[in-house]
Amino acid sequence: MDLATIGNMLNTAFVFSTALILASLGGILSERSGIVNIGLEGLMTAGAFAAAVSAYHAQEAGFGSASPWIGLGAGALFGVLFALIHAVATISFRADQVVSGIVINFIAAGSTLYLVKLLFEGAGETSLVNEVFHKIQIPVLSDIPVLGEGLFTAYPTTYLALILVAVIYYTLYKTPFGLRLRAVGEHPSAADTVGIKVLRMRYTAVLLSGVLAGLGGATIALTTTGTFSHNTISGQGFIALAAVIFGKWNPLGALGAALFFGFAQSINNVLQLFDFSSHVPSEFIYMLPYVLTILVLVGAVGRSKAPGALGEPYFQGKR
Amino acid sequence: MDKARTVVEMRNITKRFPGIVANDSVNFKLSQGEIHALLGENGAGKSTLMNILFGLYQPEEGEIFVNEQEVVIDGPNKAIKLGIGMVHQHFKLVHPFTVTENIILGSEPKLGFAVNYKQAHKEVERLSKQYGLNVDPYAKIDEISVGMQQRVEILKTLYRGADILIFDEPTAVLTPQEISELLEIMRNLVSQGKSIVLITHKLKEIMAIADTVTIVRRGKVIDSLPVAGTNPNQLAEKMVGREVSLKLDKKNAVLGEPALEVDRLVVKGRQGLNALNETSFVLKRGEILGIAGVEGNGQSELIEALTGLRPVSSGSIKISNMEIAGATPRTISEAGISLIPEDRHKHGLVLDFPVRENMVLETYYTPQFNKRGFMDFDAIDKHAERLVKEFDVRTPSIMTEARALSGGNQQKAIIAREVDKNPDVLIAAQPTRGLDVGAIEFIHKRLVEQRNMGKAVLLISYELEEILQLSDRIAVIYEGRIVGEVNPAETNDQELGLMMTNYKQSQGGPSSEQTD
Amino acid sequence: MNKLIKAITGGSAIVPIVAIILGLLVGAIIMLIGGYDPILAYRSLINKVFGNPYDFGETLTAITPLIFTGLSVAFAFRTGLFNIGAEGQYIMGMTGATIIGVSVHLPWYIHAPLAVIVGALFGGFWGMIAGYLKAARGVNEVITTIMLNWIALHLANYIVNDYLLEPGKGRSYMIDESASVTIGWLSRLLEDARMHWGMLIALLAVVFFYVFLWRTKQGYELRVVGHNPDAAKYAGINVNRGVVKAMFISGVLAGLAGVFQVLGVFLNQAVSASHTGHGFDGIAVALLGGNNPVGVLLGAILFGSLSYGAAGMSFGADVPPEIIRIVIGTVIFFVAAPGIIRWIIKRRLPGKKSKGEVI
Amino acid sequence: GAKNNNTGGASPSESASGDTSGKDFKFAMVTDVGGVNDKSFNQSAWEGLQHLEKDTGTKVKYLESKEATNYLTNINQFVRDKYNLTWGIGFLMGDAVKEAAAKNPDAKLAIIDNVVEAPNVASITFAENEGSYLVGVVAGLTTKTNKIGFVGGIDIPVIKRFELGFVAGVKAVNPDAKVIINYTGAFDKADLGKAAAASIYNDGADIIFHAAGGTGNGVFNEAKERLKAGKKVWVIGVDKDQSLEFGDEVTLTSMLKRVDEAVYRVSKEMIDGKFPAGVITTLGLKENAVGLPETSTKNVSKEILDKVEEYKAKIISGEIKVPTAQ
Ligand SMILES: Nc1ncnc2c1ncn2[C@@H]1O[C@H](COP(=O)(O)OP(=O)(O)OP(=O)(O)O)[C@@H](O)[C@H]1O
Ligand SMILES: Nc1ncnc2c1ncn2[C@@H]1O[C@H](COP(=O)(O)OP(=O)(O)OP(=O)(O)O)[C@@H](O)[C@H]1O
Ligand SMILES: [Mg+2]
Ligand SMILES: [Mg+2]
Repeated sequence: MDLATIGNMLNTAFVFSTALILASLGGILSERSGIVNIGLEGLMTAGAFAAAVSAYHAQEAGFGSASPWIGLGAGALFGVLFALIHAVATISFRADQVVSGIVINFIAAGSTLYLVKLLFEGAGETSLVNEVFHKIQIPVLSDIPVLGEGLFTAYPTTYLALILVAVIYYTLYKTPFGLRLRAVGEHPSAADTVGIKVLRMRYTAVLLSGVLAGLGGATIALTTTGTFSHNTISGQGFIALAAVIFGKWNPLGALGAALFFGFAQSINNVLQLFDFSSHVPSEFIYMLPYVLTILVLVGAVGRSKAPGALGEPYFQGKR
Repeated sequence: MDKARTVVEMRNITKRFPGIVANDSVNFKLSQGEIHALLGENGAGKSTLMNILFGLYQPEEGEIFVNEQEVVIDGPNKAIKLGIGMVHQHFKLVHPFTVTENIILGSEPKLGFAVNYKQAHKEVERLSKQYGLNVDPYAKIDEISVGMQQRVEILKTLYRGADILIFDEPTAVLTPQEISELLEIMRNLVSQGKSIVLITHKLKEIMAIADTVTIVRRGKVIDSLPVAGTNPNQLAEKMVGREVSLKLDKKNAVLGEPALEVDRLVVKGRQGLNALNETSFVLKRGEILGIAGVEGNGQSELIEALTGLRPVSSGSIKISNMEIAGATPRTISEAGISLIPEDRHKHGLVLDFPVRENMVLETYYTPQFNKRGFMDFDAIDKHAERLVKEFDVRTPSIMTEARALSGGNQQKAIIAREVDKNPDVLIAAQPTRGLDVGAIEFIHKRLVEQRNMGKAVLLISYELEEILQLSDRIAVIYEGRIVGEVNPAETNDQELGLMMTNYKQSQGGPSSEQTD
Repeated sequence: MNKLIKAITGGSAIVPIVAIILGLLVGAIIMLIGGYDPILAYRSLINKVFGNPYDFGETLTAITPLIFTGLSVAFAFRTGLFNIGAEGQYIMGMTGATIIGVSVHLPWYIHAPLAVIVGALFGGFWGMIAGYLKAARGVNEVITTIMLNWIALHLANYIVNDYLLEPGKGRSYMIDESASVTIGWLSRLLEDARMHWGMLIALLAVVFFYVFLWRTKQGYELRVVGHNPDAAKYAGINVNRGVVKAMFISGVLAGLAGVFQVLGVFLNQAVSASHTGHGFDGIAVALLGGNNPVGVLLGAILFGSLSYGAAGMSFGADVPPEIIRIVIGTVIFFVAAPGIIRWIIKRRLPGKKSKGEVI
Repeated sequence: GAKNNNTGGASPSESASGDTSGKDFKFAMVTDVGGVNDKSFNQSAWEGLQHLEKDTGTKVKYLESKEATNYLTNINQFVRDKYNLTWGIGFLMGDAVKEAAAKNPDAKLAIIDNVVEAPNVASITFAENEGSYLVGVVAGLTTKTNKIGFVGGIDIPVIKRFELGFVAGVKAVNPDAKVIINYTGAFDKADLGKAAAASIYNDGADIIFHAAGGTGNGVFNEAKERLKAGKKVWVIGVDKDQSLEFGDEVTLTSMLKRVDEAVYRVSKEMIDGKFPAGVITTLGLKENAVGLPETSTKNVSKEILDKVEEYKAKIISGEIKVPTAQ
């Protein structure tokens, strides 16, 4: 395997990873505040849907290369909308958080497809968006061997995701907001007794997770598929959730986990370039990313500790 | 002292919870510069009243005045603004955070967008010095002792500029040394102009430090009087509504065969270091052996090793001559060890299960309760009903979830279960933590009763008073070793306290062992 | 009625009933927005489910796997585990049944039971992997079960493709007649709907769930492990073994769903590009049923009927069937957040004093 | 009023005149989980029926299957509702069509891409290998790098026919060219298609032929992206003339598979009373059911297209035997 291949693998890995990074950041914010977010899949679905639809309409209305950005914004917005359902149910009405997340997945899957059918005259898929994101090369840096191809030739959304990792890491660990957010997820009544508005923090976190997961879904529609259909999002939300846990609820950890998943995915394409791959049943190649993930989990990570109050509704006077 | 100003006045406070009036038209007055004790049984409504003052609960009726101004305290934020701080019964600390992070949480000094940790650390250090609290601002809560955690709680209130401090059962979790240090800190605080409400079940502390005491029973104020003119027996009686014997009558011990022999036991602790270092002792039938020691000197590991929850590195544990070191919890339980665990919620009960299922936690599989793999609920119910009656466990029914029982009754349920197993050795770890005098009396009687029946009782407690009162013999544990053995009749808490910190007579001085 | 449901599920019937009504209402509103006729749609749905013997029978066929996967997820929940892997265990169940159904030849009284048992064991084994990894290595079962779902999909395809494939068919050979568990007379009675013994077994599984968990020693142990592993350890219960056992049983239940799809419905196993969704739907069913066996049964009936009826809506009223997922989602939502329903009821019936909120 | 999502959408080609003898007929089709708007196979079939509706005034309808258990129940929905002809669209429908046909001897059914031997079923298969051979010829003669890619959906007999025909075509004209084969394992996952295409192009290929349904959309997306970045690569589309959807800049040509024609024709025969019940029809180059679209002239040179015609004639005459799945 030569260096160029490794560069290409990295590049493909980033394409897969971008959405996972964004969504898992969303998962981290929500879960750090104490709200389980198994609805990432649904939030991504909502984001992908809104992105495909609005980018398409923006493109038709002549917004040109601004269209994917409009799509991205719409994706975030739609993600928030669904996250709001989750927030109201779990925070205000103290519904079981897992249940609510599953409901989000259900409603997102059903309603987006329904809307697609309404908006596109019965079609099960949105029309193709031609104005999608394109990879940009960072001058100079993209000439570095391996890394240039692997890292510095990427979609703007990939850079956005990486920047957000840094921003969220900084926010969580360096700012008062982050300190408070983590406190709320670890020990809400401790936060409450020092005057932090627990419910408001949780709302903020869950809505932000809608933004991020929505962005994650949107990147898939705006970089790889160019459309939205019933399985544009099929399992990525769950993989992102795995990345949250795998990454120990830490943005950098989740980044690593997401890149790992992306890398494992790209390996199977690279393997198929080699002649020996025709002797390996293709099913084993498809399995590879998932098997690798389990092996890494078993070998390296071990027990990860969730935020202390994850999954527990909070109300004043709770003991 | 001249006529002190009233800093807090609560008038006719009523607070109802479903099915209970937690505060019934309560009047309460706190004067500037005083330590005001609040005394009452479990569930009397003390915490509720103070939670109202701190804005955690809203009363249905009544008014609150702070510094002679009528106020509505609609949340902790408001209370903090009014200069009220509270150290809660269950600490409100975020464990993965550092001391500083916990203290500044909610009112962080800023530098641009970021928290200004440098300034924060400095401020924490300054306050810590000013009030003699001696905390390490950089330590994680997980890594510091309970006493230190409490000081962090105190610092939290001071950092927010509180003048009125509420302590909810602050000594329930402390060692004797820590308690005397805390009392010192409280005196210090008062001398610097603070006013303090102290909730406690320990009459001795009230006598030692409080100026005024208000007694609450079933949500009602029974009396409020200066401490100077009263005595413990009078207080206990007012509180429970009947006479309570604070002294335990205990016949002399009739010693029998050795029931538990621990020989050069070595056990690794959580960090992988040896938590028990060749610990040896012998426990005979018919005696109560008290293990005295500062928390964290191997007591938890000892309990876990004795019950099979922690692997044994070397050494031996024998029960009536049967080696049980490294055996499974079940083998050990069947060999005749029962445990009243330290943490009743963690090890003692399945809170989501009804009482009846909790009553057979270790015996569910025996032929008595199990027929060919099926639970015999008729037998289980009968058994549970009997225990509930015999041990006066106050529960609406045996089908009630354990979670709904008060702490005292949860503890009684556990004791009922463990004693009923008819063990040779009964290990009681912190059996009365957080319980009121009435409940303590009940439990102490039961332990002595077991000993009188010829059982061996191992009492592990951080409360010297309890150890001194119950034990026939006291072994002091320090850094995983038994460093001395004393006769309770011939010692006092001063001497014990020094042994526990392993200070030879020559050393002395304030303890500093916590700050490493 | 309310009393009966209360007795069975330990909860009030008001919340689920109001939740279902609200769910259908939300569905109707969305249909109206889309320009469809909700009354016609629901009439078509009901017609599809109850309109004739065939569709009624097929509705039962649709409900059956959901009972199993719902029980599977609920069982794991009850023992403190979140099994997202019912999907993979379902696939492995199919595979085990197919292997036996296709590649061995035995008299029916051995063949069919053997196929059922092997399929169930396959599912159980697949669940056990996640249980073992959790017990031995502390790996979160949520991640492993997600990964195992995908591995199962591809592994099953490999087994079918390389060992069981009927050339040119894209699926395994048909299973032997002797391995099938179809009920011929019932199918004939119901106009050739695909009826099979799995439906009866599903009901038995409901009973098993209840008896095992609340009446047996092992069930007691698993519940202690689920609710308080520390107490379990102290009580002498092997927590790790409990976790493995719980995942095994959960996997067996999900596996049985797959087993009966093969032995009773398809009579073969197709190479499949994606998940069927039965396992994921099992999560919804479990939640709908409050992780309670009878609740799961009722939840599966509701879920299965609505899903099957959706095709009728599509046929009779041209409504996109996706609407039904919105309805189901909404129903679960309201079941899960009873606070909202109480709030609504309180607004509606201010005279009636609502009982204090449980906290 | 209520929208009808099953109708509408005009068919562009041919006139709307035709006879109106279809008025009393009801035709239906059942898709697999792909749905009728998959931009290839199912959509093509539905266009065929819509076209028929337009021409003859017949009633047409479809149901999408949500999962495999629905295949049979959906078909039965139509059969029980006395539809004159019910189509099972796609290989996966085989068993369901067979079952329905056996249980309802009076009903008429038809299936695409699979063979169901029953007296009341018309089976339509395509010689995809023949058409793929021709696009293989185009690819073999067009490649500049001597590396060509093939992206398949799932490794099943139908898709294998595409692969084998394509490779044979390439080798026939360019024995040195290497064909990289990648099966993505899915027909509806554009992201997998895109990643597969990326690694193949990265490896130096300049043309990719996809037979992967919706997954293939990803192949086009990757090609378009490379084009934007200034790297010229080609895609050969499948089933329909995909240059119409994805543009001429990246679409070299497409391997047409006229499912719409087949559906239209057989349905029409039913109206005319000539339904080929029990007959297995294989549609290949001879029937013009597979092949290249007219738009190919835009990107494929005259010489190459002549070569294609040459090979086409040889295949039709039987001089060349195109390999098919084992
Ligand atoms: N959050 C709550 N929900 C319902 N009831 C409550 C709640 N908090 C307190 N109560 C009730 O109010 C009564 C008073 O409780 P409170 O905690 O004030 O007692 P306490 O005097 O502090 O007892 P202890 O000495 O055990 O701490 C309790 O008996 C309990 O029944
Ligand atoms: N969340 C709650 N909901 C309803 N009742 C409660 C709740 N928490 C406590 N109670 C009631 O409060 C009463 C006393 O409980 P409480 O926790 O104050 O006991 P306690 O003796 O203070 O225990 P501990 O000292 O261990 O905290 C119990 O009778 C219980 O029914
Ligand atoms: Mg208490
Ligand atoms: Mg209290």
